[in-house]
Amino acid sequence: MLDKIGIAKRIAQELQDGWYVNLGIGIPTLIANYIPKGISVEFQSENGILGMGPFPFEGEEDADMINAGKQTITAMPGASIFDSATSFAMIRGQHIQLTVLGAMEVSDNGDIANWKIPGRMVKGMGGAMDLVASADNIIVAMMHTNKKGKSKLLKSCTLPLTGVQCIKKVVTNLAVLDITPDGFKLIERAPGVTVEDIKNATEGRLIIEGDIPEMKI
Amino acid sequence: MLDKIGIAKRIAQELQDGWYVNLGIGIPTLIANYIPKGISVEFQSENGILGMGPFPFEGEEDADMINAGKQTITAMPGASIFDSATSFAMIRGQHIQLTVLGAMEVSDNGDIANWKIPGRMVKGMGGAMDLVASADNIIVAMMHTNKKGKSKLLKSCTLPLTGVQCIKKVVTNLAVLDITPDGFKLIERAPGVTVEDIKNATEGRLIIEGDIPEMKI
Amino acid sequence: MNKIVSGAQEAIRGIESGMTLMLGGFGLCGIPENCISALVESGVTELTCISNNAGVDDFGLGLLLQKRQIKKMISSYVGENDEFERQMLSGELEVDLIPQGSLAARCQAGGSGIPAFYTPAGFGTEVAEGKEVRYFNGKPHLLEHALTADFAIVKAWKGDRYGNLLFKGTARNFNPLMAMAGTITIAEVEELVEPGELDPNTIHTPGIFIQRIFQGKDYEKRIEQKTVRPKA
Amino acid sequence: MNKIVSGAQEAIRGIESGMTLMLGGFGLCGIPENCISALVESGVTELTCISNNAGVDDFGLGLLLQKRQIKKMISSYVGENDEFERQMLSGELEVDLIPQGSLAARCQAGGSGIPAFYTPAGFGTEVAEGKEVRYFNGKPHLLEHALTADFAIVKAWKGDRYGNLLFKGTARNFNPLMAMAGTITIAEVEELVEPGELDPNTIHTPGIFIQRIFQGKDYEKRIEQKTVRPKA
Repeated sequence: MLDKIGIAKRIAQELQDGWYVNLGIGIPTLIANYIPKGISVEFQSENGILGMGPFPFEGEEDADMINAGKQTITAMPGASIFDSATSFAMIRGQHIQLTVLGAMEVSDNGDIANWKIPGRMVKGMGGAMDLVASADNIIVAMMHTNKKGKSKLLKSCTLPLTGVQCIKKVVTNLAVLDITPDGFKLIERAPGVTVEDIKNATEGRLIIEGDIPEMKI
Repeated sequence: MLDKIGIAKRIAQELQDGWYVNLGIGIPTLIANYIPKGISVEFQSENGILGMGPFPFEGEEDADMINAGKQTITAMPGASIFDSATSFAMIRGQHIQLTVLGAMEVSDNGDIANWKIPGRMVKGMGGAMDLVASADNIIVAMMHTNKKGKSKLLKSCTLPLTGVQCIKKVVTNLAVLDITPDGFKLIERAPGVTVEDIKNATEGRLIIEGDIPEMKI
Repeated sequence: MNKIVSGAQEAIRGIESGMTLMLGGFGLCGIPENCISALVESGVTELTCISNNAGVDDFGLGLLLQKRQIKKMISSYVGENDEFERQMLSGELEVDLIPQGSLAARCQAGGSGIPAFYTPAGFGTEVAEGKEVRYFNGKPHLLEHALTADFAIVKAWKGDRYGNLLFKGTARNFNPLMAMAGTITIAEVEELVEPGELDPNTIHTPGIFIQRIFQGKDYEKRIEQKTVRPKA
Repeated sequence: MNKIVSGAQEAIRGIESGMTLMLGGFGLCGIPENCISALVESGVTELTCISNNAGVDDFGLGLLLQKRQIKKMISSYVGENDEFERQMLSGELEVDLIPQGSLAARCQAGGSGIPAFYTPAGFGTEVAEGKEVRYFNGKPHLLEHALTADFAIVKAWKGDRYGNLLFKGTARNFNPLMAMAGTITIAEVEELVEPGELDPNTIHTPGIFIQRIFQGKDYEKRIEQKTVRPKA
């Protein structure tokens, strides 16, 4: 089974040289720490920066330099800064090659719910609805089950949706799954996880074809 | 009767302190030479500059600094340069207080035709359709009659339209006229021009109320 | 042209209870601190505030929430803020949540004379309720309308008396978009400079969009999530 | 990231007959001179060219017109150009004339994932023929669709290998908008600089919109209407 860092490491393997990437808050943010050697990617943050670098050194943080998670950041050489309309032009115009975000639920037709739980304080969707409605290549990074042990990979989402039929791939603590017209297609197992474990933790339609390899992290 | 410079001088009297102004090619361009003393206005050119200054001195012209008429220009202190989408955002968003442009025909309900003569080479509307559809305050600067002596102030335009019900005021070599729901309302006569002269040169509905003063140029 | 006013108090003159305001900023980054303070002092109420976020309990728009001066928030993400939550759950505060990219585009459209446009964001979600759906290239889109405001209030780094503005870093965010969309737009800047000091070629907001400008003071520029790495 | 190609010939690789191109520039100001020359040499034909203007007889897009490489022009203002006129009147050349502001907004929309928007420009004129009319706030507007291109070709002043661009003066015009709207966007620049030399805060076109970049040579930068005043 993977921990959050394991999930981030596995998704980092999907990165390709020259890609522009938008990472959501939470597990996705960790991916920046595991970029494969020899490739160059640029990170976008939807408040308005491309070419985000690492966090600043203590004492060098600048209140005017933050990411979409409101964290203090730095800019790499080659970075650019722009207004939020231009930022979402990049997103909506499909200039970003990969978007990774967290989710509360994903359905086997690619719907995602990650912004609202009825009865609880609603904080808002931020940029998530724009990201999922626009991106060609969206990976969800999340735990396979919730804190009560219930599957988050469902036949259909129970929570209010963030976007419909938009998710292409899910990477969880248990598995890598592609979303196909016929449901979740199991691609890889996490180390030490059996196909049976994944079946038990997946409520939505699950396609298992042939031997399912174990991830290499 | 006014010449082109006279028309420009008369329209210049309409300028108010703090206004942003877009001047079309031809007579309108001349207005910049006759800004009333003590007021400050800024000229916009729709290719993408605000704060246009006078033409450059010989030898100082810069191929990268032109106006919408493709003439070499200079920038005043306080000028700004932007792309053409931002430029038309200013126009469409009604941030420009006055637009002055030439016309082939104006009708008594405020329609304007100034871009196309059937059977002749069509050069295009450039920014004229955006300007007339958007601006709140549009003055047409033109001769009252065409080269054949026919009125250019008509009941309805005969040429393909540039915009409908958009012109507020016309300043010609003969008169200043406001466009009202009831037609052209005569406001001022050009020096030496009689109301009768204006009647004879105006095909559209003409409203004459009380004494019509002579322009002060 | 001289758009300089003496300070925040003069800048907000004309803002009345019941009006709609746009306020620039993302989180606490690039927010018009001086004008927010002046609004608190002014006591105007029943405001509709269009702002990507709603501040924190004791800073930014949170200050106006504390005084119950806001009737409605139009935002993409809120609730770093207990008082906000309390007012929302009790029904004292109306909240209209809008996808962030749509919010940005709607402000820009409002300033650009584009009354409406189609965007894919929100299709199939509750954001789509009551909105026209239309397919382009086989993909569903929602019709979204422009947003404008009686007053837009933005914060810039540098500005001149023509109203030309330069923002710093990611404090740019929504500021240039909202600057376009106010019937009256107020800019507070960290530094007023002489006309010509800002390179015309790299001005972010041309002065035409700004009606009032002043040099603010005592900027706190609070950091919401300080994140650092250890020195090597 | 390194998007640098050796020159115009390599930059235009993949441009084939029948494709749609966007070309930046206003008049002869800010046009991609090097790429236009390379397109003439390449011999591609049946091009649809989206460009605000169509050059003059012996410069700019006029060079492609002379060789009859253009099937259709999509522009707001044309005809500083005898050969253009001849081809248009003879029916050899299709011409689609679009209001300049709509052209700019349609390119920007194309690059921004906005498939369509409403604008007042052209209502009641022949531009409105076949277009949906819709009233907003009592005012009629036309539905206009986004424009995109197989290749967009822009000319900038400075650029770096990430594709970040800075334009100079009014040579900016349509360039940043078209840069957003190409499936592949080529930037030719007067000067390639090292990453970091361009201030991230004042970059006009973020590199994400650019796929290929090179330093052009022998820029003529012809002036169409030289207008000067006498020295005092």
